Amino acid sequence: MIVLTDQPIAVADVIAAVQSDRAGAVDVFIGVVRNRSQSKNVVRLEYEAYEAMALRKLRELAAEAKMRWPVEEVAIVHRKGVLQVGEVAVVVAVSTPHRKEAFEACQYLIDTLKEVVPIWKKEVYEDGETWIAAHA
Amino acid sequence: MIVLTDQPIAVADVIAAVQSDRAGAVDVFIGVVRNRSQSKNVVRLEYEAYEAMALRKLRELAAEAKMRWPVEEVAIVHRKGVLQVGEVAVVVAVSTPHRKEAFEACQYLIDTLKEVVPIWKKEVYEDGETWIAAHA
Amino acid sequence: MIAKTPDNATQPAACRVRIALFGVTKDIVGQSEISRTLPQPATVAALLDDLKAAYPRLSGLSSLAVAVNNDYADAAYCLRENDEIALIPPVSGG
Amino acid sequence: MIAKTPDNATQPAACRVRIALFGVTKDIVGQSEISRTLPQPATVAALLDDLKAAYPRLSGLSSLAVAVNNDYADAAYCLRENDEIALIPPVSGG
Repeated sequence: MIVLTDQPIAVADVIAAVQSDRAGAVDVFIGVVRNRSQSKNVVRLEYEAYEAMALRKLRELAAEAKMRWPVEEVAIVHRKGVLQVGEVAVVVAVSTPHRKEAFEACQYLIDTLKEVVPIWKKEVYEDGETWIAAHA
Repeated sequence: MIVLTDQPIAVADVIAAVQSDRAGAVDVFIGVVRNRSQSKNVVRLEYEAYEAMALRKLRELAAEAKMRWPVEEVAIVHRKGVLQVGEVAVVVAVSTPHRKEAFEACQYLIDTLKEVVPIWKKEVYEDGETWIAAHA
Repeated sequence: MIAKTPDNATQPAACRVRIALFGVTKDIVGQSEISRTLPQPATVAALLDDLKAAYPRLSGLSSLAVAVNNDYADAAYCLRENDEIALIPPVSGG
Repeated sequence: MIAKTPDNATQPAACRVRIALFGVTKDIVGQSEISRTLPQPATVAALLDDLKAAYPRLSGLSSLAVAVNNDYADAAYCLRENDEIALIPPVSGG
């Protein structure tokens, strides 16, 4: 399951997508819109994606994770469009036979997603807005 | 939310329990009953807990995680009793402002849970059964 | 001159404790709770020696800890009759 | 004797490319897509130089990559008229 969506993400569906009888461990990362950033109150977020390339890059990341770790299944769902504080922006779920690899693969996926996948976040504050550059 | 239960675990409820407007990151570990262990087909699992001590130890672990990392909320739910293959045995969820700490705290919690919390797993195979000792 | 109180005047010569059993220790002993009478000082180490003598298969476990009042107790801890005591074989939660 | 074909006989003297813009680059340029005509060889490096000259605020970004046909392209990559080209300012997904 590799999806960009403008609808709220159903986390349970993403987790269900990685279920496997051979997998004893699932690690799930959930990125949520915070109410504070850059010492300002965030009113809302806007995510813009270069959709064809973003999907291609996400599929590449999933394939890389499966090469590097004994991963059973990977699911990545990322929001686009306007999000309110508290909404889920991204979910990454990984299933593996044992837990250590689930944590490693999941952290690799979200870290690398933030570095290479062409998605841009604009934070809208009470008194302005700005496109965010990842800390890298 | 620190719970031992003989009922199926609703993962979405555990995740909801750690939500916080200040938390941008949630990491969730889900332990699932596998169909193979010790090179045998697992028919079912039975978890036995020393309940009062297990709950005390889980609360101590949650408090330790909050001291060591900037954790907003911790939720740990562990099953007891009889489980079938594919059922969720444990869910650990941690919310933090940023993602690195969510992964670290979640992994610490499940690793330490497996070392110190008095819960015992009996695997039942087609031709026998055995109490499992953690790999430690 | 007042006679000096002997060191053991305030404690009985033996201590009767009840021990809760779980997992493989329950299978080895064949009960979920047992009582043992230990001479003073009734340390955790003395309890473990007593139980391993009575149930030799306990010695075959890769670890065997004692919990007192819901926390792990070290070998020198002195048990009392009202303590909530449990044997903790290797755990395997998660 | 047949005259030797010049090296550039099969390619026109200039290359017209369309570039998709996202995020802050769309704000800087003021459009979601632009066309530029580049002399040959129309490398990624030449495109970036051309765009930074035309839109100096692009030089202020902490990074600016070029994607060709949905993958990152390096500076020496030679663009063609039908390539799907995009500017990639610092990403911030997740």
